[in-house]
Amino acid sequence: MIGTFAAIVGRDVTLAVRRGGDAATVVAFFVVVVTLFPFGVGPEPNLLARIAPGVLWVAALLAATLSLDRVFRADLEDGSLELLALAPCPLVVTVLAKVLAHWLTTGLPLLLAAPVLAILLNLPWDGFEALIGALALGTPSLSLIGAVGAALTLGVRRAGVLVALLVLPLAVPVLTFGVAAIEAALTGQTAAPHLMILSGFLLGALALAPWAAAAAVRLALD
Amino acid sequence: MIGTFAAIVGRDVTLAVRRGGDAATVVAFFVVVVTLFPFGVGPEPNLLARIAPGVLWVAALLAATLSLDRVFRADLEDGSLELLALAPCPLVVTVLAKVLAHWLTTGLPLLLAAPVLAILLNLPWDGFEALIGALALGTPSLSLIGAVGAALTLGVRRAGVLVALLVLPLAVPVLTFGVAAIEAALTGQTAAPHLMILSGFLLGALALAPWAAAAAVRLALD
Amino acid sequence: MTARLAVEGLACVRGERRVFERVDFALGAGEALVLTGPNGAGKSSLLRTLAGLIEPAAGRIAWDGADVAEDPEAFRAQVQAVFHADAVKPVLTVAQNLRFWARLRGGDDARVGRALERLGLARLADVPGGVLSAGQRRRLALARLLAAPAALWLMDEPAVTLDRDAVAALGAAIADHRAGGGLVVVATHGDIALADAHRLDLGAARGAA
Amino acid sequence: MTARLAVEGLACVRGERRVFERVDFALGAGEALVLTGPNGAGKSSLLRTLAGLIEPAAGRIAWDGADVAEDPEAFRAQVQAVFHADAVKPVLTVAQNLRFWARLRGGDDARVGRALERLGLARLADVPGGVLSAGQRRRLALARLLAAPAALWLMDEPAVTLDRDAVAALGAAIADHRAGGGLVVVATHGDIALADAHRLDLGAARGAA
Amino acid sequence: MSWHLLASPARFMRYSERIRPWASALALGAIAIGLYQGLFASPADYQQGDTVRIMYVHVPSAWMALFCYTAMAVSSAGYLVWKQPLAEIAARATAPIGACFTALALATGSLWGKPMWGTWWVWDARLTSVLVLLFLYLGYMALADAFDDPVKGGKAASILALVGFVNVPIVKFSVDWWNTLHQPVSVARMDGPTIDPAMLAPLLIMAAGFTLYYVALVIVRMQALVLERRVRALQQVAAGA
Ligand code: HEM
Ligand SMILES: Nc1ncnc2c1ncn2[C@@H]1O[C@H](COP(=O)(O)OP(=O)(O)OP(=O)(O)O)[C@@H](O)[C@H]1O
Ligand SMILES: Nc1ncnc2c1ncn2[C@@H]1O[C@H](COP(=O)(O)OP(=O)(O)OP(=O)(O)O)[C@@H](O)[C@H]1O
Ligand SMILES: [Mg+2]
Ligand SMILES: [Mg+2]
Repeated sequence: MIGTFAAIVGRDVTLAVRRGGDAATVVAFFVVVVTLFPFGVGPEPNLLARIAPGVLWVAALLAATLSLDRVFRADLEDGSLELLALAPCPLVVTVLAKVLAHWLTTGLPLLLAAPVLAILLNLPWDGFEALIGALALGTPSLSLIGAVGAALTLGVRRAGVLVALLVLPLAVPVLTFGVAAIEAALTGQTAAPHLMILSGFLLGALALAPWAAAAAVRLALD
Repeated sequence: MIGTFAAIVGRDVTLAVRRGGDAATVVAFFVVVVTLFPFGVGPEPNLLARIAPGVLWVAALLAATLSLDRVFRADLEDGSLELLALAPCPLVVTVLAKVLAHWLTTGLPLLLAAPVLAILLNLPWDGFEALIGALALGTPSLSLIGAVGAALTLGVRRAGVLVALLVLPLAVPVLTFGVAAIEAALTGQTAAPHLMILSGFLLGALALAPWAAAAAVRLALD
Repeated sequence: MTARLAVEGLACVRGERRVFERVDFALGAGEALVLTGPNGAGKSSLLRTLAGLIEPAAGRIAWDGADVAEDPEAFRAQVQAVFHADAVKPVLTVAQNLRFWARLRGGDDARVGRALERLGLARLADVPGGVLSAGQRRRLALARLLAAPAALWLMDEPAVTLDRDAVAALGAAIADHRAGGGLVVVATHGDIALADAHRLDLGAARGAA
Repeated sequence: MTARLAVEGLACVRGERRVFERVDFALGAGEALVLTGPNGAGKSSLLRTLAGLIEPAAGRIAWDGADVAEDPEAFRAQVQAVFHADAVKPVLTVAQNLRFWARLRGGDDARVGRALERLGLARLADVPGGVLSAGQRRRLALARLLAAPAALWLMDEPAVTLDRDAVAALGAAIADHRAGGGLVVVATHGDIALADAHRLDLGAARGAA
Repeated sequence: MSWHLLASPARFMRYSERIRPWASALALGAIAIGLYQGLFASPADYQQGDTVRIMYVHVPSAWMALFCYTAMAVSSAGYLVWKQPLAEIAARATAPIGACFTALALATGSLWGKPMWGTWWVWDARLTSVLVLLFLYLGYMALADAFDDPVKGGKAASILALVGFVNVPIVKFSVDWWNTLHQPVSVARMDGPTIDPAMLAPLLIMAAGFTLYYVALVIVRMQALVLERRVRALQQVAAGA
């Protein structure tokens, strides 16, 4: 089972890196979204600093939402998903492996890029620790929630709107607390309670999302 | 040729509406991106008004960039693109039809949604006219530029980064002048010169982009 | 009878690899060419080259005596093709799928109806493409040929996944097309038989192994 | 010889439509079942039901006497399948594609090498999946069966787009598999012949027309 | 209520037809009395004046919004675990009703917010989570209808209903977990309600009325869905499929 898990993670990461369409895009996308803001909003340092946490989080959320759809769908369309579902390991494990691969190719690069971008946006130093902590806890939740939305809409005609409609309500709490953590740190308070909530959210998502996503994938293969 | 053009536009619009993956998503996406900002940045009306033009434009740019990829790619993968290339009309016409369909299902809805979202973001009334004018001129350019990027990356391995690298430098001028137009209007100046530049840009894109995209599509079909 | 389609010294390179070279043949009205050869011999590549999707590395393709490279659009108006991929959109119904391709080449709705009828898809006309079985999808791809007029049919293993009835329907359609002066180039591994067709074996030179 | 795979009263509903019902059969070690029927008869649906991808609307599937619904993972460890889609990733090489599927079911690299050899793909091992011809892609899909052990093979029109050599290789592989006690269920329109196989005709009841 | 009691759609049709008129009549009565008492008979608030009367609609509809989602999640679980088709029908029937109650709570809340907080809307935890609740209802309905195959749609939507249930406690406890503009719980408290009995009575009557209204409405919608399903089955037979 661990072998299977590793094999799937390895393959999905390789595919994402090779295809580029998913992995590098996400960082590129993230970087671009964030760098677009100085163009869009104007280069005033104070204003940028003020909106930095929000911009970083919204960009992360978008990057996560926009990329998971393809992971399942490409495998559905070329027949790989049915073979994965036939592998002698529970589908939840497969889903979890895919989520991990997704996080490794979106959440992690994002986490690495975030500090650089935060400098670009003039985020004060006080906020960096909270930013990284919040992203580290929040991005896996986004991958997990995204997987549920992506899987649920695999069998659907009007997939696009639905994914957004399904995933974003669930992701909003992550966004709010992620931002709250950074802003608490910026105003000299402690970010700990917000990070605690994010951890709780992550644990909850970890416990629920893979099952929901696996059930939804089965449904799509019917 | 006009029949062919109309047929392709009609089909692509239908597909986008049916599949949702492209059309309604874009609006949903746009709405969501924009509504995420109050969550992310905090609900201060003045701050929101200040960043409104930038947010609207960045969201529009993202919606355009993220959606055209699928139009060509889906047709490539299921064999439709080669049949389209075999149709007895120049491939440029086909590409142009696809771009128009893309604009109708992304740019136009976006244009319609923008005023509503601008209200949500507290954009002062003075900016509305310029906002709509700038989007009306800017979004077709984005569709055109996006088409080149999407077509170029059809046959390429590491597509993702490339699209971002190719498209965004070209799109940044649209963004800057689009925002500048709105801000000019907000500060009581005239938006006209900025809108002129956007028109010039659109004409340039219209003259160049379809040829580049058509050549790139041919390359991918080889 | 003069040749409508004439191919001389055609060569094809894909990904820096020479797939075939020095291919010559000529087809007059009503004639058919069957392409054979092992997997990877270049049958699909040849068909795609004829369709103008792949640029020939050497040689020329002439239609009614004129090099097709000179007026590719005019040539394309004469050609219909069925390749390996079925080009069926899952969200459009069978009829909508077919109607689009027909419209693109000047076919009308009556013709679309007859094409569906002929390939046994009439009852499925309002079913979304996504629920078709493999053979039904292939039938729909073949129906495209009947839904709009064209002088030259290029077919890449058209009989794949078809049942016996459908293969018979396909055979009859090809025969009718030829009787009306149409040309056919078919790549096949032998699951479809054509009356007095020319044959071109792309040779075991560079098989799959 | 007791039946390893026993199916009783199986029925399948897709999209509120009954595709087949009351399907019964039993296969012992080394036995093969050939599914026939017109396009849309339900061959693929039956194979997918056997694989556990479609939940049966009625009836049961038993492996070695135990209902497979009770321990689906254990049953899946016994099954390998080739459906219509080839599941070849264009950006991975042939060997990488195959190695992944092998690893997923406990096959090793030596086995992968032998499988490629046997289906005539050894020379293409380092070529990306995206440049394969249709038949080469199908060969790769079939190589999956040989790259990891499994008692039951489910094959949906495996010979589609294969050339004569590949069909022969496939026939030999199936014969070997059966000689080793393996079971096979194949859906086909007749392009592949199996020695003394059972047959199940899914009937013309609801053909495509 | 045990699902086994009403397990078969036929039996459901019979029993529900008996309950429906009673539920409708009682709902109308309770709402009429509640509205009269709330709008005319009860005292105005010493701080808020007459605007407090929005409460008699706002609070019960907010409660119903939560109640309906809970009912939907429970039915969905029943469907996924026990494969009880009626449970899925109940969930489907509940969704739009719950969405309406949520929208009503949002609308009345906004109306109330303008005089009380000086703004229609703030992005605080309570309001945001209620908005998320509305999106979840909409997502459920959209997903259930998006499939060509209603059975698949029902299953997918049930999964979503269960996942989305995490939002319910968030709505409920948001006022305790975060300090917001919205006022904290004053009725359903451990240490007894902190609200004047003259206001509490009409509030509870309205709540009862809303609940009965829900029961009546959900029965009607469930009956319609059952019939729709029968029609489809007959059509299928007629089509010879
Ligand atoms: C759009 C804005 C609003 C929304 C979405 C909203 C939502 C809710 C919800 C969901 C509840 C039920 C809580 C529970 O059961 O624990 C509730 C209760 C209540 N709301 Fe609002 N509300 C809004 C605005 C307001 C305003 C402006 C006021 C008055 C200042 C108000 C006063 C109350 C009161 C008094 C309760 C009853 C609390 C209790 O006794 O449990 N709400 N609201
Ligand atoms: N997802 C689906 N929803 C509804 N109906 C479906 C679905 N998939 C297939 N069908 C229908 O079920 C029937 C059986 O399809 P199936 O693919 O099993 O046929 P088949 O025997 O494999 O045909 P072929 O020889 O063409 O491959 C067909 O009529 C098809 O239209
Ligand atoms: N895009 C490509 N780039 C490089 N090589 C390619 C490309 N497409 C195909 N090839 C190679 O060209 C050769 C010919 O492929 P082609 O598809 O024409 O064969 P085919 O005769 O149609 O085979 P089949 O019977 O399997 O369909 C194959 O060896 C294949 O690997
Ligand atoms: Mg081929
Ligand atoms: Mg089939």
